[in-house]
Amino acid sequence: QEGQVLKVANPAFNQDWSPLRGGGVPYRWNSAWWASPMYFDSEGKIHPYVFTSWEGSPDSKTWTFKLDPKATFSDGSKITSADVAGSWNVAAMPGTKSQRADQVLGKVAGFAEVTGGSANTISGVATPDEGTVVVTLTESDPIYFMRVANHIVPITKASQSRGEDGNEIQDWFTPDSGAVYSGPFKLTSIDIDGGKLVFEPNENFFGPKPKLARIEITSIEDNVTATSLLKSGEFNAHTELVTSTIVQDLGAEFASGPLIPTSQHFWFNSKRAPMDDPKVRQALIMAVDRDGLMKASFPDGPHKKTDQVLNSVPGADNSGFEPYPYDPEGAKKLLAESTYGGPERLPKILFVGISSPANEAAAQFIAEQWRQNLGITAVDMKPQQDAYAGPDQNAVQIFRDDVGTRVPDAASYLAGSIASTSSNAQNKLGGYKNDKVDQLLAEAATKAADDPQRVALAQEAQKAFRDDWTFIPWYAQAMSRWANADVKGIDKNLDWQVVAPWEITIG
Amino acid sequence: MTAPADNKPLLDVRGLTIEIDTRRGPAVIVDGINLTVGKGETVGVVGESGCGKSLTMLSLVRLLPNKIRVKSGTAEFAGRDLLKMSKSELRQVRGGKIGFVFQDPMTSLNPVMRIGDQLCEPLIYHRNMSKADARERAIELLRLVGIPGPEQRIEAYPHELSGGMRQRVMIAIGLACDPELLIADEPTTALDVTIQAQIVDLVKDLRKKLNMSVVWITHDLALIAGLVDRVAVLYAGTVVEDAPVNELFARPTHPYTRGLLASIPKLSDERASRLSSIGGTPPEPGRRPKGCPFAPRCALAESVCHERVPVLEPVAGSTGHRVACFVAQRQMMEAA
Amino acid sequence: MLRYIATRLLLWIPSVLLVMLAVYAMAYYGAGDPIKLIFLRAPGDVAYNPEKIEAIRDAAGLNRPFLVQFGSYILNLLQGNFGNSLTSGRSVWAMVSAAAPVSFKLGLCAVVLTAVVAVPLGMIAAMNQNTRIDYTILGSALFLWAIPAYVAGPLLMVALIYVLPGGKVPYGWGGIFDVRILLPLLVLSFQPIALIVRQTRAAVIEVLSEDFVRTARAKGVPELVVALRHILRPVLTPVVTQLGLIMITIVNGAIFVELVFGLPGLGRLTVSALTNSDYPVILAITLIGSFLVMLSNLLVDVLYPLLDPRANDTMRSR
Amino acid sequence: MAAEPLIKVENLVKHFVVRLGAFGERGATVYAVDDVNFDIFAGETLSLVGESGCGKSTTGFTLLNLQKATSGKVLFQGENIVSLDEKRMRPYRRELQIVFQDPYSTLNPRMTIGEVVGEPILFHKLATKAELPERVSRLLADVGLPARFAQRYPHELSGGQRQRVAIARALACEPKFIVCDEAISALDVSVQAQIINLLLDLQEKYGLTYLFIAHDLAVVRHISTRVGVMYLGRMAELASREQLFSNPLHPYTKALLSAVPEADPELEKTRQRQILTGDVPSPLAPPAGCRFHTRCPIAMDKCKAVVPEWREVVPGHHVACHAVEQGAAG
Amino acid sequence: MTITPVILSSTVADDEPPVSLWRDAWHRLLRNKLAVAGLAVVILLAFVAVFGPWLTPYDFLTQDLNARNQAPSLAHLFGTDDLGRDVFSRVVYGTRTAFVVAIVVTAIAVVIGVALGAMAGFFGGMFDRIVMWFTDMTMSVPNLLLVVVINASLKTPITAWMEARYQATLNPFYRETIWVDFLLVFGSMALISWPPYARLVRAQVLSIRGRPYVTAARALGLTNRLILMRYIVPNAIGPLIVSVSAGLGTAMVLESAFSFLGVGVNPPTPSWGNMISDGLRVWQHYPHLLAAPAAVLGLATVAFSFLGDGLNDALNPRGSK
Ligand SMILES: Nc1ncnc2c1ncn2[C@@H]1O[C@H](COP(=O)(O)OP(=O)(O)OP(=O)(O)O)[C@@H](O)[C@H]1O
Ligand SMILES: Nc1ncnc2c1ncn2[C@@H]1O[C@H](COP(=O)(O)OP(=O)(O)OP(=O)(O)O)[C@@H](O)[C@H]1O
Ligand SMILES: [Mg+2]
Ligand SMILES: [Mg+2]
Repeated sequence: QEGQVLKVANPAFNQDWSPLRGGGVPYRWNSAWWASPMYFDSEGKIHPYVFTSWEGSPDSKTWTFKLDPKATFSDGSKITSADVAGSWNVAAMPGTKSQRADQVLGKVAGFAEVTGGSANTISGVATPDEGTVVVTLTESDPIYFMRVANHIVPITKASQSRGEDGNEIQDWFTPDSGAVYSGPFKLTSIDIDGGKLVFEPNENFFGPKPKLARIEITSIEDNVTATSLLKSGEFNAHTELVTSTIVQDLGAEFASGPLIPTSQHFWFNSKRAPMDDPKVRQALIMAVDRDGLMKASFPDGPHKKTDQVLNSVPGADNSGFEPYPYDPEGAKKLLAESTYGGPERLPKILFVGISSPANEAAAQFIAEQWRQNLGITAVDMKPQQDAYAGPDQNAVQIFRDDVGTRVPDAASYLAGSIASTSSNAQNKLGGYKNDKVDQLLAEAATKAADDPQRVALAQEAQKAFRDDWTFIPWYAQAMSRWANADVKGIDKNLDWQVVAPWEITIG
Repeated sequence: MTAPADNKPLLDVRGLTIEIDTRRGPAVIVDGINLTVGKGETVGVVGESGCGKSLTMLSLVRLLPNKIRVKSGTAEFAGRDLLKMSKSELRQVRGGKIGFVFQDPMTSLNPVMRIGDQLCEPLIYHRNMSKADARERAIELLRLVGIPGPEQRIEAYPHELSGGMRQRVMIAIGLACDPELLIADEPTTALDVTIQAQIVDLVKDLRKKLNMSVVWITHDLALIAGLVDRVAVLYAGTVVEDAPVNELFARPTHPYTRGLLASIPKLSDERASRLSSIGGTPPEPGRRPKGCPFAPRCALAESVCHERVPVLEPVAGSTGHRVACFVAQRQMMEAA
Repeated sequence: MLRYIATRLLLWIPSVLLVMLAVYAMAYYGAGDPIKLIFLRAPGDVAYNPEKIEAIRDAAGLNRPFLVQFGSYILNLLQGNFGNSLTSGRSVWAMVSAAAPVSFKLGLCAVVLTAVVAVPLGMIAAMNQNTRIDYTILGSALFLWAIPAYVAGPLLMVALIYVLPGGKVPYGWGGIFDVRILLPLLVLSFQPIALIVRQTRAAVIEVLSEDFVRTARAKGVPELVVALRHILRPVLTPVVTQLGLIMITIVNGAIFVELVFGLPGLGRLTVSALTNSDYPVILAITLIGSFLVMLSNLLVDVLYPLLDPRANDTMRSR
Repeated sequence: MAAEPLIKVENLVKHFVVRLGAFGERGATVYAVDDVNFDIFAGETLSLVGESGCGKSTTGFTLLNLQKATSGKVLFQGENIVSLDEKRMRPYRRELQIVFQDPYSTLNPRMTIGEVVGEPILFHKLATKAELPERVSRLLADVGLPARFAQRYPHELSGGQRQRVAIARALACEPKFIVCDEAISALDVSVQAQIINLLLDLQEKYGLTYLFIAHDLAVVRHISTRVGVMYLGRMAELASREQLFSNPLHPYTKALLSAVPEADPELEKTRQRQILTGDVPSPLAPPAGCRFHTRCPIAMDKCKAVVPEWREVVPGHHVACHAVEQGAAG
Repeated sequence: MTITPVILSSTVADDEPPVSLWRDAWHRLLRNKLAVAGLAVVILLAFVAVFGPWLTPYDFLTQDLNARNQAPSLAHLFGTDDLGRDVFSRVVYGTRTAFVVAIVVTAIAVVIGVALGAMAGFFGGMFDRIVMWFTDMTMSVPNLLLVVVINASLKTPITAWMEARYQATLNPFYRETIWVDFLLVFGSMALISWPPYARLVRAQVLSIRGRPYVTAARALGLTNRLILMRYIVPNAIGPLIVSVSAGLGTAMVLESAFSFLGVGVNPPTPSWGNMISDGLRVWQHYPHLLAAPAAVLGLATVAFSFLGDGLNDALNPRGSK
């Protein structure tokens, strides 16, 4: 099977392909050209990669990682602990604008100083020798090792990615800059203005030999065009194709994939009238038939309806979360009992984040349910979040957004979505704070990964959150292959990465 | 110069009737005109303003404006009916065999083209001249019609010329290809007498050299007197009198013609004495009276004039003099 | 004439500065914060860390007062430095200088195509007013007119996939002499063609009733020459104006066509810069756009007196 | 003759800059009107005659400030109107009217004749809306057009009819002064006579003043009080009608008069015309000295060099000719 | 002597009504079949825009998830959409949106454009320079940015104000935020779409103001305003009418382009534009979702064009019909 080329359509005209950005569309292809410390497979099992072993101190505050001595960059040079530390340091720099470095390094001592601009290196990362990295955390974290098992901060050659001043070097990752790569493929050409990247196998890759001869990524913003090109076989895969007819267009296989610890909901800003009235919130939730919601938005999958926040992490099943009932009559009564006394005086409700066809369908469905069941007519929906989101914006009642985690762990999932410290709680839930939730999650965080208490506490926290009635649950996200049926070995994991890019074959 | 032997006229218009669409339906503007022009002959056409002179001439080259069309009649030119010619034949005739000088030079010249280019066109398309030759000839033509500084003026736009110059450019265009027939519609109204004389000489000259025939529409009876062989007097879309020029001035027969001649101011007139003019206004197309169209304004009109339409009849006692008037006919007959 | 052109060029400088000030102000006060957007637009698990955002803003100099920022931007600009994109950090000059030629070529080709197709069709229609030819041309033009580019593009694209052997879809940019350009060019020209056909037709009908057309015919000039020399010239003023406007629209961003056919032009860049509030990029695009507007309008204005000598006085400084 | 002229033209100059060459790269100046002086007295008819292109229309235009004069003055009621801008000129517009030489092009193709004629009446509030149709019909009747023509568009008229519409439009303003630029050239003699009668009647009744530009010397002779002869942008001779026709002084005037045709074929055949020979100069490059010298039968050396002075050789008789100066005593 | 009397066309009843250009144009327009058809469609659409919501068989909002994406049938003339809503009802309601957009945007733009363009062309000189300078400047402002910014900065306060009014009065009018969308998005669209009209009109005026009939009008002492209104505009109007009738269609299309960028009419309010952009995503499976709104939009633009071309022909008294 020599000479196979994987042609990928990319839905954005990305101007920035730095692997250190930790987000955006380019991030989805990080595993193709970069190695990570460890990685999860699609079942959520952890695998060594650059790091062959990881070990926490008894208090889980100090972690020691050993590097694979065979690990090399594409020029044959050895991957050393300095490269790991350097990559982490540069990712933490504010100028690098990494979107998720916090998830990997947030608890590492000295990270806040770097990211806040007052230091250049993370003091909590030590490299006692070439093959060892020792990380000191500010608090106990029994699952810290899982947090590095992703491509959020891939391992780059520190001398290339990081400049004298500690900042990322512009365009360091391009072939023109002589960049070396740690992943199975290396970037051989990049035409940002034309929107095209080409990858070829890295002959010095320290893992299995890649089977593809080339990967080509081309920007095709238009979904109809992309669909046509995929259908015609001119392209094989897509970075992320979300259309309402994807199954009809390209087959169920194309969109299929494992569920990942990410879920999508409509979050209520409980600081805003009328959401400040719990009865109104309850009424609004109970007036929505969530089966219908799913039917209106993803009738053919691949996503699954969900009732709760947690999803595809240990403890998500049988969590004890009682689904919100669909009870129009009850809802009506609640609304009448509320301070507003009925739909008439209810302030207008504004949805934001209604930016894709499925979002639109869901929001319209909800609005229509409210109209029919509660008599509410004043509902607005806007696609853009920026003008409304953020701590300083207070005009919005409902945000559509997803929450999730990069580790298969319920406590960290909830910590990132409903704990008062999370960005979700602060920005989308309007500064939501439930002391019980916070306290339960804090306690869970200290438990070991395999401690059943960890899961149980998290489940408790979720139940406590339920009683606040501040979201309309929507769906649990599946990580689609977004590849034609003849593309094999392109399974993706909770890190939204192709698990084993070297396995990809066509036909 | 005598007329050619075969005696067949170059242009023979018979029963030409022109009709216009009005809101109230079609109305006749030109009503069965007969007009012949022999080879080398110059025919003057005079008549009251709005009687259909221009439209008649336009109809000959099939350039009537929208809504106006020839209803019936023939117009044979050198044996071929202009009104039935094919488009390509017609193109050969227009500008080549028949030169045309339009009445309103300002609007008839293309405002966005230099006059030289406009003048070169017939030369290029009928004489197959090269651009340079055509330009030479154009300068020559401008000089012939008396435009000073033709080398420079050839690059002028129409709006940069005086009224008379524009008119002379029109004349030059009409004469460009040495046509067999020149139809000139009030070509010298804007020219001073010296230039007018020059143009008249030029036309006479060409007529002699090329045996060119000319139809000269004008109101300037004085000018006609020295230029044409024959005069047709039009009134309300019909020819009311048709006579050799001397004959017409010596014995104007139709009351309208007489009225016209009487209206000419003489150089010897006193200032501010009232000029005589024909009272009343001519009938409009579609609102013609039943009988002779001139009858309502005619001092001599009798009852028959209001009943029937007179046709052109030879005037007794003269050759080639015809008139369409019951009263005049009778008087002539009585006199004879 | 030269002086006129020079004055226009000189006058353009203050105008473009004003426009840029306005755009800068709009981006600064009106649009979203580009740095915040980087974190807000991403999925929910992205860390929104206010201190970090402030640090980034500080480093990028975005926390300085508005006028200081604008002033330093202009100063840099005067030294030929367009700055870097706030989102990607790339050199704005590199981004824009790659995209502008694509748009420019596209616009030029579309305008030429439009002119070559539409003007003759419009004339033919007018010269056969109210005949079957007229109805056919006008009907087709209206048909094209009724299909907006963003509908025609995808439809044709998909249709071609089924028609062309091997699924060779005309996607991407291969220069102006590449066959792939044909379809986008067509789609881009549909509506302009329709507009110009109608415009030309309307103007020609007007001119046809002028006496000088009659004169031309009386000269026995072939009908084609009558059309080209006598009728076309006076008609061209509105048509050229319209063509200039079309050119501007296309170059300033044939957004849909660029997106659908994957043409890396200014439209695509504009959309991404706008969604990211990446204002150094927006400003650079504005600058180019403004220059183009000025140039195209200047060209059209210089053409007027040639097309219509009676409009001469505009050129004369009084 | 009344002492105070209605209009006083002093050193009026009008030059045009034209562009030559395919792209208008070369410029040239047309000396259309060059230092012209004359007075027009209230109630008189001053006729301007002269070779075509000699600047008569331009004189008319600049006189009324419809084209900006290059220099010089036109005093009307003591005000130099050529220096006025459009706005300050407006009050004078109604009183100073013009009938254009090319009537068709001066008629708005999208206005009916009724509107054309009615517009100034309404605008200058010379009648109420109710009186308007009546007024328009009367004006049309005055110029020999049926009232129904009010509903026609200019393109539906014949050349002569258009010209009469233009006259009616000027008369509609009830002006004091009218420039008649070849106003009756396209009319048949009968209608022409009718119009001339009308003009004379109006003059008599309302003391109208005309600047009458024409080529038909018979008409000029009939209608004018005084006649000016122009040659190539300059005034050659100006005298009372009797003077000019009986005793022309300038050689150009003489040539002009000799060229007048007579409406009599017999006479025409025998008439002796004085043919002008020599180069016809172009206003783009007018000759130095006397502009007529290239064609003048009695040109002297002096004529080639010195511009003849505009002199009143006999009271009321102005002429610009070296030869006349010498012989004026005789 | 034989006299063959020629029968002259008989005199027809006297005294036609007095004509003016506009009345005349109206008559000519009525004789132009295509224009009349266009006019009929426009009137029909206007009627639908006003009374549409009372004419439809279904409510344009009511969803039926059991009847999603149905093909046209007797029950649903244009089928149903992805939420099971009746497309016919939505198209009918969308007429309102389309009309308000088309008319508001075009009207504002044309008024500004014609006024400035005509004056610039007519007065020339410094005034022309300034206006054209200003026009060029306006054309240089990125349209999208302006619309996005206006939308982002003004919409929230206005909506908030309207909501406050509602709370105070309970007048449902203040809940129709669609007006805010129109006001802002299309107001700002209009503010940037006048320059083409200005340039077009100026070009026409430049060529017309040198014509002798304008000089003649000046000689009559007419005011500049009158000259502009009666001499220049009527003669310059041909290309403008074409452009305006095109602009009406363009505005409708632009509206959908803006909903693509998220600043247009927000769901669930239907507009032809957002229905088309939704339909485009699924047209290969549910062609009716694209065909219905696109056909109506097409019909409307064609109708405007017929009317425009017809009007243009009609306003030319020298025209052939
Ligand atoms: N397009 C038209 N529509 C309606 N009537 C017209 C049209 N053209 C000419 N007429 C009318 O037809 C008649 C004849 O016009 P024509 O131009 O032939 O007159 P003419 O004899 O040349 O007059 P003149 O000496 O004044 O030029 C006139 O009464 C005129 O009003
Ligand atoms: N707009 C213009 N641009 C350039 N030259 C012009 C312009 N108008 C007139 N001229 C020139 O000025 C000169 C005088 O023209 P004018 O129209 O005054 O002549 P005129 O005496 O009225 O002649 P005619 O009797 O032929 O009408 C001519 O040479 C003419 O070419
Ligand atoms: Mg005529
Ligand atoms: Mg003149």
